[in-house]
Amino acid sequence: MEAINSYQVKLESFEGPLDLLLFLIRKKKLDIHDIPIAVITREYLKYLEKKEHINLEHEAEFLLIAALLIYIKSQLLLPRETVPEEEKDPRQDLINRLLDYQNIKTACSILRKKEKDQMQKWQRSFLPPIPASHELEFLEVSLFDLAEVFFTLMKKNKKENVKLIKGKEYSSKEKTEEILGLLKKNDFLDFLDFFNKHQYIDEAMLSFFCLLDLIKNRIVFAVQDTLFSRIKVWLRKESPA
Amino acid sequence: MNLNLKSIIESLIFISREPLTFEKIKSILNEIPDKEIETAISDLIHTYSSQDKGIKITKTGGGYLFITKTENDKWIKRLLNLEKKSKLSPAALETLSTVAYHQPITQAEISTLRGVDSTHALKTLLKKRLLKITGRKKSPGRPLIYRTTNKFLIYFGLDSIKDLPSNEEIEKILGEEENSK
Amino acid sequence: MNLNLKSIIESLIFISREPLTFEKIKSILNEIPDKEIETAISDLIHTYSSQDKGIKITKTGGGYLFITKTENDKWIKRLLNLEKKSKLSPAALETLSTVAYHQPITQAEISTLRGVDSTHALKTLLKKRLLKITGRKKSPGRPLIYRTTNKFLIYFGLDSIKDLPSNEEIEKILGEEENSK
Repeated sequence: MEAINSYQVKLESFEGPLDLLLFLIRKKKLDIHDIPIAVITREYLKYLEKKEHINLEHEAEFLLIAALLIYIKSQLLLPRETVPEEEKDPRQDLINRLLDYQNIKTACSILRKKEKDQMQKWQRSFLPPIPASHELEFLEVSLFDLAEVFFTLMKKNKKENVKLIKGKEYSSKEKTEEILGLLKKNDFLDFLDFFNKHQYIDEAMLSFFCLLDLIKNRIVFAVQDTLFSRIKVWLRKESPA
Repeated sequence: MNLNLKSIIESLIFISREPLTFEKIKSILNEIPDKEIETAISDLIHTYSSQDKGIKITKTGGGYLFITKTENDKWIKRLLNLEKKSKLSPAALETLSTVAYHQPITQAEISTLRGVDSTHALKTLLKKRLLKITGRKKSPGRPLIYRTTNKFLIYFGLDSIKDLPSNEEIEKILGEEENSK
Repeated sequence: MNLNLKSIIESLIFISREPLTFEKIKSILNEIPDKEIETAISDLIHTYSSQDKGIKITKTGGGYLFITKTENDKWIKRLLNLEKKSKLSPAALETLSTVAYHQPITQAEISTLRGVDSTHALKTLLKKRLLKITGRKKSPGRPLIYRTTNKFLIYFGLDSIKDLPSNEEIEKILGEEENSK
């Protein structure tokens, strides 16, 4: 008789429920192509019961397979009056998954050997001395790099409060009229204040260009008292309305 | 033309940080017949194949690369002051192997095949550039799809994806395990 | 001791980031008489001294170092140019990603988003045909508008620009790290 504590392996040492199932199938010397569901379910549950409590976040997957096993078992036990010939074996999906998983697992063991072998071979990670010293780093990029770079940039910009929202179109005519309206109302405009009031960078830039146009066309004039002091914009009184 | 092809190719493979492909060699040495380049490469590999050499040329990731001799590993570690290179975690290796055999594949498919959520392992592998995202699947939700990279091949010393352990190899191992029960 | 000194030293010089000094070699191979090390080094240098070799060992900066043969410089430059052409710099990648997610976009907008002038990166990307100019914006100065090309989509395996990974998808992949910090 096999005692329960002959399984000295902890749940954590399995990569997942399929790993545990494969282990049990081997342990019990079962045929993977024809799994006795009752046996494997009992073994599997026995294994889970040994855990004092299941960490739902990390071990929910183990419970999911437990539920699946119980479901398959109940399907097999259902009395049927007529058994359609080509009816699918309820175990088949699980068996296929286990076979796929077994292949992956075996490939892993081969790859692990190759990894070990490769680790004893060293390649240079640096560029040896070369004639032309124009070295810049050049990369091979994938979609992930592209997206990661962009969203990292956006996060940085968010901190610095740079915004650029697409979709809204500002016409320079409207903007010019807005500026002239403000000038008529307020006598003068603090250039920097006005610029900073804009929520979106493209609108701010548009305002900037409109102001430049107004200055160029001698409709307004800008005055800076001393270097680095604030720039004030005034409407030229003699300008045509 | 009076070029010392073997010498040139030796310099090129030496200077390249990643496996130098035949196509690249060809495009650098334009108008040299394939045959001559091939001969020069195999001559070169032969020169380095002696037991006495501390470095060799290997074909990996679709190209040629200089690497050190396995037996000298111990001394290199002393030089670089390294204990050991770090292995992939079991979860990362399993995820990598899943992608390798089932690519192109989505995250959900990987998790189904492994029976566990694979987000964290995927991140590690993307960061190590052993996996890459290469577009979206044409299915509902249009999930992102993953593939192995050239760095994956080099990491395991494979020349191409065809060099992955074959079904026969896998079955042979499974058979042996069966018998050893 | 039965070491293949010559082979070990060859591996060490190859893998060393800087000229490998005699003292360093000696400290790695402790208890080997100076005389034997000296012989191995000079043997090794001799092996590489033939006119036919594309690489040789030189003594420089107080140590030993592999360098390529001067006569092959021309070919090495071709290789480096080729690699430059087929790959992106970090600045180009950042610019490309900005255009990809914000197109249609002007140069000034790109520079604002990146916080640095992007003229050079834009030029590179236009040359690589990953970006194209598709007109001018109807705003003062009528700046040029940039968009990604079809080649861009093919390169990244996308059907359309709408298939670019979303912020949520990238966050999901990268997220775990932040939580575990």
